[in-house]
This record gives sequence, structure tokens and C-alpha cells, in this order.
Amino acid sequence: MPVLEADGISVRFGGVQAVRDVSVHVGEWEVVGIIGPNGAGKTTLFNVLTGFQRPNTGRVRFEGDDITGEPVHRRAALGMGRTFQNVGLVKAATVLDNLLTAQHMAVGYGAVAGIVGSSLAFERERAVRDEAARLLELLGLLPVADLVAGRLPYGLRKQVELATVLATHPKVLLLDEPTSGMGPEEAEAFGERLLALRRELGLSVLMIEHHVPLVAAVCDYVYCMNFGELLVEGKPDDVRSHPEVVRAYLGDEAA
Amino acid sequence: MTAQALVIGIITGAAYGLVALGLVLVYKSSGVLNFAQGEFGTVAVYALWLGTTHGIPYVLAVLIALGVAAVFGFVTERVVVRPLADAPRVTVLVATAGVALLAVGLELWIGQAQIRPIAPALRRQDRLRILNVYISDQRLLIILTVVVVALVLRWVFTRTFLGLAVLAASEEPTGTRLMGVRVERLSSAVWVLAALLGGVAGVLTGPLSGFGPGFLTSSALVAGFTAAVIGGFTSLPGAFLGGVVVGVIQSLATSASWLADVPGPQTAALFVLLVVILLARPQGILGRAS
Amino acid sequence: MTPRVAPLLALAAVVLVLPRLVFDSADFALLSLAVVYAIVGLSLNVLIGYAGTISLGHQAFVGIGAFTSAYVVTELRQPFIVGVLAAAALGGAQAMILGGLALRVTGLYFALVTLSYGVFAQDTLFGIKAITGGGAGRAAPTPTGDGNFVPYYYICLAFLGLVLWLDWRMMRSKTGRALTALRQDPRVAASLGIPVKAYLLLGFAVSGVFAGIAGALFAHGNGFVVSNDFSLQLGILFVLMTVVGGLRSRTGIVVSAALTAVVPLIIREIPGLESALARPERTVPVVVLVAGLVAVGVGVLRGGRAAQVVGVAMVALSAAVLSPLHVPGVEPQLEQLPALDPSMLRLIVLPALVVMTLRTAPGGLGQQLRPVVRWVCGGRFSLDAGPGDLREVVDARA
Amino acid sequence: MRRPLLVLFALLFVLAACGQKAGVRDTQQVGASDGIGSSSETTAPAVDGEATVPTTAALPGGTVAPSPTGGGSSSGGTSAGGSSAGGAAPTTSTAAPVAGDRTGISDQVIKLGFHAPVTGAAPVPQESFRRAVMIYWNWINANGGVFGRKVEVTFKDDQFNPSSAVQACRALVEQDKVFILLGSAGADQITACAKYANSVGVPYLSPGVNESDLSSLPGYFAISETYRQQSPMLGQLAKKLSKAGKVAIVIEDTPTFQDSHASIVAAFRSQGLSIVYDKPISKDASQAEILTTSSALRGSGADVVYFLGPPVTFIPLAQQGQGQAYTPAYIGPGLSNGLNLVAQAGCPGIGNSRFLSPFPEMDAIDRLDPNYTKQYRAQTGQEPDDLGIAIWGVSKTIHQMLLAAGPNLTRQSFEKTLVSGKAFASNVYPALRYTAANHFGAASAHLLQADCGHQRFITAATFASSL
Repeated sequence: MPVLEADGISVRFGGVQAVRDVSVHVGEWEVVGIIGPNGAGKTTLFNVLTGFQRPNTGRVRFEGDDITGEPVHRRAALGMGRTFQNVGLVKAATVLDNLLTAQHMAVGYGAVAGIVGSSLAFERERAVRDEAARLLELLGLLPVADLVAGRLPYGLRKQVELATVLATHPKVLLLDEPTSGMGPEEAEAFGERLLALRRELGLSVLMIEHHVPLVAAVCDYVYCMNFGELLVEGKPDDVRSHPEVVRAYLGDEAA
Repeated sequence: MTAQALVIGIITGAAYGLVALGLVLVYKSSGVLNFAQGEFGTVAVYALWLGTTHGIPYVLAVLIALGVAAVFGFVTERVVVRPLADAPRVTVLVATAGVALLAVGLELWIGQAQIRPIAPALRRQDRLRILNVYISDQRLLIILTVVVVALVLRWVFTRTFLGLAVLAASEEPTGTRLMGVRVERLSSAVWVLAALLGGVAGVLTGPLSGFGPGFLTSSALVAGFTAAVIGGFTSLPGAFLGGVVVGVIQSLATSASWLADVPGPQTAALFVLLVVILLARPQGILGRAS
Repeated sequence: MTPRVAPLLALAAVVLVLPRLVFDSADFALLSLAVVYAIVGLSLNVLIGYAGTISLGHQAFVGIGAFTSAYVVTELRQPFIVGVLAAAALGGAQAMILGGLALRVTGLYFALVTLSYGVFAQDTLFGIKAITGGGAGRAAPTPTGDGNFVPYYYICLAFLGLVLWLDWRMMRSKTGRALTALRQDPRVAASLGIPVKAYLLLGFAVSGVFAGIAGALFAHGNGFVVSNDFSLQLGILFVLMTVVGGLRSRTGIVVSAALTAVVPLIIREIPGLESALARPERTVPVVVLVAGLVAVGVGVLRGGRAAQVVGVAMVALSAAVLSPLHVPGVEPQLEQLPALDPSMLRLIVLPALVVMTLRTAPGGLGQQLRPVVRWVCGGRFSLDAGPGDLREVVDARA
Repeated sequence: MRRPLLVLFALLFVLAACGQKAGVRDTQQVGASDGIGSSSETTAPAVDGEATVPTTAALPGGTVAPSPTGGGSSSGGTSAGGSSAGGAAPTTSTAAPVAGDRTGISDQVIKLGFHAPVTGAAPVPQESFRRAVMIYWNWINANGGVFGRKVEVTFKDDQFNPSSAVQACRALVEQDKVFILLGSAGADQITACAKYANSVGVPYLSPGVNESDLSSLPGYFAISETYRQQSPMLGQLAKKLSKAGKVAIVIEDTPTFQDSHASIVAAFRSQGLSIVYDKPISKDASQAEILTTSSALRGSGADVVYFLGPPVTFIPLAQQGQGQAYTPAYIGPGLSNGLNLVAQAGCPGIGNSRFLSPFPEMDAIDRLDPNYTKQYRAQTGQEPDDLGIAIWGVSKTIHQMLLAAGPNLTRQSFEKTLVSGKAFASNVYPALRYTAANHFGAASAHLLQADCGHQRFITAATFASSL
């Protein structure tokens, strides 16, 4: 059964057709890539999947359940974790606080209990802190735990963002250009970490990515979009060598 | 009765339009909600009052009053608005609210809390009679002023280099600067102009019911903002029309018998109007969706 | 970090014991008001500082609490504490209704809605005769006995303590983190699983509850409430004192709000200030004198020759103008009555401070006090004790 | 950049906490012979023992009223610091012996508390108030006072706001320990303060306004006719003035005026007049409301309009009416103190208006009490005005009462004297005669009429009880 599935998605902004009749699906344990030139509608599709954008037509299903009308936070609760193109962090908060924020769903006490300070809340807060420390250690981020997230260098911020998303205990990760701003070596390292995470946490992954070698290395399946439509889909190598794709997008790089 | 309320609404709403024009001018050119707009006017009336009670001829006193308002606007821009050019717009809003409060404090201090009468520029009361409502010369002057100012400003913003430069500066300050336009000067000019408009509103409406500390803020700021919202917040003729709409609705609310048991029906009408418009058409009745 | 005990004890002494030693029992009415203002500031801070939503109609929040409690106590004959609870509940409820609007109307437009709401509350809501007594107002007996403000001050302090504790707990729990996240980036917050709208409403509710408590305490401290107590001017004053205190700084806000409230007391305690303020022709030279002294001071510190010269000139000039006023016997008898209520000085001092704050010290008073607070809490004393995020004064979503 | 701010804040903080220095209070003390009152420059020490009684009260900075025992230091709650001789009266307190409550009374001084709006929505003119407030008592004090005691008046601004009024009165009672409280203008403020005064057992006197809320207060005494008491006379006046027999009622929208409204409706009905317009007007009426009201009044055809509300509403209403070619006769139970200012601001719109008033206008005062203008000119060097008459009249009435109560003054003996059936005549305010059951002892009023040719009001009738 596919974890995440979108069927016949179309989105119009005024007179502009941003996405037209696109269907994607992400199976369990799969790493799926979406490629395509800028303005191809990839991020709009992402927004539909995560709930920021309502599609004009089409359905989105998560583990078989229709979630097309569900708000963003409900999808997060179901197990969809998302990163942002321009780094989605609470910039003024420390790295540790970001990780605590990310465990919002897991804290296990009500908002009012937290405000009046019930003993359960105190106890759970300690547990949440421990979990944050564990995650930071896992990702090697303990040294920056008390620094303000917005002031970290770009690459570190990306890593912290990944840590926060993992803290929400997702079943599927939606990554919007996770390696933008990284060099080839960093990107390669990122790919390895991604595969390792899949192994350890049993994640499925859907990612928008420009870095073709990375896509080729980690993805099990690739969609290519252009002008809001699905151009080609298939195994990375097939897509990569498809003449339409070469013409539309990869032409220069493939040559 | 309803037809009469319409006439009364139009002639009282013109004053709101005058305040709204100043608000729109500032918003259009800098994206700031100027809470000090009313006090630009009140300060001018105080200057007019000080002038006339010291024996200065009326016309000269009016000119001095407008000068005082202009200086107030200039100082506000220099001391408060310009240093906050890069701050969030809500920050600037808070700062202008501070300026308004400061002005009220100074007015209290200099003129005490008294509500004072002041002579109108034109004295004839019964010039026109429409639907059994007499319209005084002073009110005709207000209507004329607001229409002329709205049209002139619209012309400036659509047809003249200055107006286009102001708009460009609000959208793309850096680019405009690169084109050789002095953005800071434009900002000063806009605030001085807005303060002058406020001053005109003050000296024209002050004589209608007397004035006290903060009178234009308490009597017209909320109505002016509502008028501006109705006009879409960027349309200058829209500000005038918005003022008229607000005036008419207020006067209808006053005379409506089913509202007789509601305390402060005019304020209630204003609040409901604002909320309904913002919920239904956030861009205003006359504004275009961005 | 373990807090330092001695300074905390000193603080407790200043707040609890010192007023008994230096102030008349009647002055405790004003001191109670200072505590009430502090609660109002904290309430406004929840909206502006934490949730990032401007409110210019906060006087209405406070007013609703005030009238609710007055009504519950005088008409329904319930004890004071029931009045406060009812005020807190209704304050929270009306805030949530307004919060519902904030979900639909954002940024500057919401600022206009709150502005209009405040005026609407004053004219219409507080004009409902059956509940508020119309323009004539409603009595709100002081629970500690009429005019007996000393114990009432301590009751107010207890409520301030409660509000401070709730605020502190909120910011240390998931609610605080959710509010911070949704203020900075609602999209990020939502994708971390935070129901943004619900938490925004919760923020409004908490702010409303605090404001309701403040309103009830205001009413019963005043002995009487009337719609004119809650004017637009007061709403702006509330915003300014909160900004001067420094958003997201409990200490700063409490100090700034309290100072705002006790301005009349401060004026009274500075010899000569009150009568000097009575008339502009006497005050202007005083202001020039002070400004001149400051200019000289700054000139000396910074080595600015021009500032020193100008400062000396200002001092000399104002001294020359002022000196005849000091000759006994010149004062005509008519001058007996100072012209104005000294509380109007709030309207001049606070805006001036707010402009200074916005321009040069966006962290407000809270930032100035931070080194001290840090030290008291057990940290090292350092003038550079840096705040994490003080770039924006009001980063409401606009 | 931040450091100066820190210093400033720290300074403010320290100043707030640094205790009570000798200085001026926020009370606005008007010492009996303390010529400089609260001006800051006064540092003259309080003189113990005998002080010569000044021949005129306007000796600035000269003699200082005798200091009561214990004055000067800031013990307890009453001292006003060194400069203000009038501030301290710790000799007597509420814990006085059985003889009665002697708060505010010492061997040298009787302290009166007075509240009036000098700021707020409808304030009395400040300068003129400032000049007038002590004229009568300065004169009395200079001539030996009341049984050897000087009368001091402590004044507080009530900001035309009931809530501030209660605070002002509370401060007068608790901080300044006054003997009795006096109100002047503003029905809501008077009602609120009277209720407070009653709750702490302090006698309260004011020109009578509304009756319903005040009649149940045992310590309240009206020194003029109430609005209800004036209604029958206004009914007769309307009958006389109205040609068409159509009258209108415009009353400010506050519950305080409910009994006034009921009584004027009854009075008009009993005169056979038809009430063609009867709608309240908001406290802060907007332009639209004023225009709508004046237009509706004109439409109703009423040629007499009963108006009860503040001058800020009345003046634009009358002016707007004139602009709408509508000039009915406005009548009413008096606008607040000082009608001449109304005339200056409202003419010619108010040209056809007549109001009842507890005190006469300038044209009649010399006939009724020649001392007023004489004293006003002598003490202030300015031309007298009608606000001064109002204050003079109140003071004179209180003086009669104090004389009647005798030298062994307590709050109890004062109230007892008031209800003993004696008449108190000032010849400025109406003569008063109270009983235990009736604290509304006035039976007449002056009728004032606008004279727009001279922008003033004139006295059409003095002490009329019917027209």
C-alpha cells in the first residue's frame, strides 16, 4: 500500500494553471524524487500534499485515507514531515527550543495543564528535553544546542531543520530542495545520511531536488514536471535519459 | 426622514473624507497607518485659536495654523518615521500613535481641557436648502475642498513625475534611489502634505462644534480609517466616497428607530461596517484585489 | 543557575515593605493601580509580544472585566473573588471572539478592527444601562473595606504574582513554544503539527483572562467604574507602556507599567516639579534646563564641544528665565491652583519614551534591566548580557 | 546609545521609591492665608504659635496660617509637608471622643473639601475658577473667620467623570481629612460622590440636581432646587413661551436624569402642552447626531425645547438649529456653572434661551449682595464673572450654616443644625429650610435669559417660586 498518494491534482491561481492533472505516489520505504525546471509547479504540488494549498481537483491520500481537506497540522500528526526551501525554523529560538517545539504533538499534556503547571506537565517536559538531546546527539548537533537557530550558518540550519522534522516522528518525509546551497560533497554525504535514516527509522521520502547525481544515487523512482504537468516518470536512469526530459530540463547537464 | 439622513450624512461625511484623504496619502506612499493624522488637524486648530485670540487676522491665522501643521508633519517624519524606515509597519503604527498621544498631552497642557468655540471661515448658515436641510457655507467649503483635493492628488499620482516617483519609492526604494530620485525628500514631502491636509481638516471642521484636546482624533480618526478602508485604502477619490458612506450610515443609525435603544448607535454602526467590509471584501469596496 | 537570595529578598522588601514605610495609606490606591497596570501590560504582551497580533482596543478588554466584576458583586451580591473569576472568564470569552476576527483579518487591518472595537466598547457595550449603569457608572466596592487600600495592594500583588506565574509557565510549556513558532512563521508551526488557529485563539483567551483580572482589580480599587474610564487614549497608553517595557520581557513590562501608573506620585515627590508643570510658560524653561544639562553631560562624556556649548547656553538661558519665578512675593495669589492633573504628564513622557525605545533601544526597558535580572537569577553580571531576539519591537504579522 | 536610557529609567525608579520629601501634594491646597499655596518656591517654615490675622488675604508669602500641633513632619497619613500650612490636621481624627466627629476641625481651622470639573468633557473655565474659589473665605478669614477659626478649602478636580470624582472625594476625606464635602457641577459626579460621602459618614452638600438617587442619603443636602423641583416652573414657562403649544424634550442619555425626565413630562402635560419630540441625546454626540436632532426638532414643530445636558452638546445643537432656520425657545434647569461662557460661545444660536439657576447673573448681584464685586475686584484685580457668583453663593450659604451650628462644631451637630428647621439665607442662592425628612430645602430659583446683544445672560427674575 502506498504511504502517500496524489491523484489528478490540478491547481489554478487566477488564470494561471500551476499544476495540471498530476498524480504521484510514494510507497513504503521508497525514496521518490521530483525534478523539473524552476516554475514547473513542484513546490505548488508539495503545498497541496502538505495541506498549505487546496487543489481545484484531485485527491490526496495518506495510508489509504483521503486527507484532501485536512489542515496542515493534522497531516503532521498523521506522520507527514516537511522541510522548506528557505529553511523552516523558528529563527529567534535556540536549536534546543526548536526541537522542543517540534515535539509539540508528543508532549502528552494539554495546553491548560501546561499553563497551570500540572505535575504531569513538568514530568513530560523533562522527557521531551531528553528526547531532544537524544536527537541532537544522533545528528551531531549537541554543540550548537543553545545557539539561536537563525544565526547559524546555512548548512547547519538545514541540518537542524532536518532534526526538527525528525522530532515530529514522521512516517514520510517531504523535503523541498534539501541540498540547495550545498556543494557536491556535502550533497553526497546528505544522500548517505538520508539512506541511513530510512534504514533506521523506516521512513519513506518524497523530495524535490535539483542535484541530479544525488537523485540518481538515492531515489527509487522519479517524477519530472514541466509547465505544471507530469512529463515523465520512472526509474532514475530511465527518466534521466528520456529525450523529453533531456530537452526540457536536463539537456545541458546531461550533455 | 431617510432622504434627510442622506443629506446630513453627505455633509458630515465630507469631513471624514478629508481625514481619510490624509490617511490614504500616507498609506499609499509608505504603507504606514498614520494614527497622528487627526492630531495634525487638532494642532492646527490650536494654532488658529491662539492666533485669532491674539488679534491676528483670520486668513493669516489660518495660514500660520497650516504652517504649524506642516512643521509638525515634517518633524514627525524626520524624528519618528524616517529612523523607522526599515522597521515593521506595525512598529511605525505604534510610533505614530505615540505622536498622537504626545500631541494630546501638549494640547491639554497649553489649552487645558476646555472645549472652545472658534469662528468659521464662512459664516453664512443657510446658503442651500436640500430636502429641508440647510447647508452652511462652511460645509459647502469642506465638500468642495475634499473633492478638489481628491481629484488633484489623483492627478498627481497618475500623471506627474512627482507622484509616480512617490509610488515607485514606496515599491522599490533602492531602485528608485538608483534612478536619481531622492527618496528621503519624497518621504518628507508626503508627510508634510498629509499634515497640511490634516491641518485643513482641522481648521475647517473645528468651528463646526468647537474643539478640545484630541478632538479630531476622537471625532474623526476611526471614521476616517473606515472611510479609507471602504475606499480600498489606495484610492483617493475612494477616500472621499468612503467618507460619505460612513457619514450616511452614521446618520441613518442615529435616526433609525429600531436602533433607538442601542447606546452609541453611530459607533456601533461604524464597528459593524468595518468588520463586515473587512470580512467580505478585504480590499475595500472600491479597491482592486492585489 | 541558582537565584541569588539576597537581591531577591531586597526586591521583596522593596515591593512588600518599603511602601508601608514611605507612603501614606491613601497612596496605596495609586500603588494598587500600578499593580493593575502591570497586569494589563502582561496581558497586552501575550497578544503583541507572544502571538504577534496588535491590539489597540485593550482598554475594552480591561473594561469588560471591570464592569463584569462590578455587576457580579453589586447586583448579584457575590463575593469579590467570584467577581474576579467572572471577569476573567468573560474577558477571555470576548477576547476569543475578537481572536476569531484576527484569523480572518490580519496585520494592519486587524489593528484597525481593534481600534474600532475599543471605541465601540466604550460607547455601546459600556453604555448598556442594565449592566454598566449607562453614563452614570456602577459602584464596585473595595473588598478590604472602603478606602482601605493597604491590604488591597497586597491582594493585587497576589494576583500579579499569579499572572506572572501563569505567564512564566505558559512560556515554559508547549503553549509558549507554539505561540513563538506561529508568531515567527505560521507555516513552519503548522507543519510541526501545531494547530495555528487554535493557539492564536488560546493566546487571545489568555490575554483576555489577564485583562479581565486586571479590570476587576481596577474596578474594585477605584470603587466605581464608568464607561469614560476606558477611552481610546488609555488603549494607546497601554500599548506604549508595554512597548517601552520591552515586549517579551516580564520584568521590563511590570516596571514600565508601574511607573506609568505612579507618574502623579513621582511628580509629587520631586520638589517643585508639580507647580513648575502647572503652566507651560513655567515648564518650558524647566524642560530646556533639563535638556541643557543632558546636553552638557552627553557632550562631556562623548567629547562633543558643540553639545557642551549649546547645553551651557540652554542652561544659562533657562536659568535666567526661571530666576524671577523663585523670588518670593512675586507669585500672584491666583497661582495657587496648579492648572492640571499631573497624570496628564503620562501623555507626554510616555510617547517620548516610546519614540526613544523604538529608535535606539528596541528591547525596551526589559533589555536595560536584563543584566540585573540575569545577575539576580544567578548568572554573571555583564552589561552585555545579550538577548537572543530583540531585532523587532513589534513583529506583529503585517 | 542605551546607557543614557538606563540611567534615566533608574533615576525614575529611584525617585519613585525614595520616599516622601517635603513638597507639594497633588491636592490643590488653598490655604486660608497661605498666600502662595502650593507653588513650589514656598519654603517658608510653618510657624508655631500665634500668627497675626492678615488684614487682607492677598499678602503673598507673608504670614502663614498657624501650624496645628504636630504639623510639618510626615507622620501618619495627613501631613502635606513643610510648605503647605493647610495640609495637616492630625489633631482630630475619626477616633474622636463621644462629643462627635470633629474631623477637619481644629481650634484654628475648618477644612472644607470641594470638587468640580476643571478638566474633562464639560469643564468649568479654569482661570476663572482659580480666581474665584477663595474670594469669599479670604474675606471672612481676614475678618476673624468663623468663631475664630479660619476656613480652608481643599479643591480637587473631578475631571467631569464620576469615577474620578469618587477618587477625588476619597482623597479629600482620607488624605486631607476635610470636615464636609461640597459639589458644584455635573449630576453624575455629584451623585457618585454623594454616595461615597454617605458611605463614610461625611456630610455632602451641593446644588441639587437629581433627586431619586440622592433622597435616600441621610448625609446629603441640596442647596438649590432639584431638577424635579424646577419642572413645574419650567412647565409654566413653556406654557407662556409656546405659541403653538408644542414642546420638545432633549435630555442627555444618562440614568441619572430619569426622574428629571419624568417630572418635566408631567409638568408639560399638566400645562396642557403637547410633547412632539422626546428623545435622549448621547453624551458625546457626533456631528451627524446633532444635525439629525436639530433637523428632527424643526420637523416636529416644537417652539419650546427643554434641554438638559452639558454645554458642549447644547451650543452646537442651538447653533445648528439656527443654521437650519430654527430658533425655538430653549428652556431648562440650568447648565453648569458660568452661563456667560455659554453665551460667548453659543450666540446667536442660543439667543432665545432661558434657564433656571440657583444664583443670579452679573446684572443683579450688586443689588442682592454688593460685597461680591467689591471683594472680587479687590482680591484679584480682575472683572468679576458669573462663575464667581456661583462659588461665592455656595460659600456664603455654608457660612450661614457654620454660624448656626455654633462654636462646638462636630459633624453631628452640623447635620442636626441643618435639620433643625432654621432658614439659611444667603441672598444669592435660594433660602433653605431642611427637615429631618426633607433634605431638599430650596423653594425658589433665579430665571436667567440670554442676551446675545451683549453675549451674556441677564437675570429675568430673582427668587421666583412660580412664574
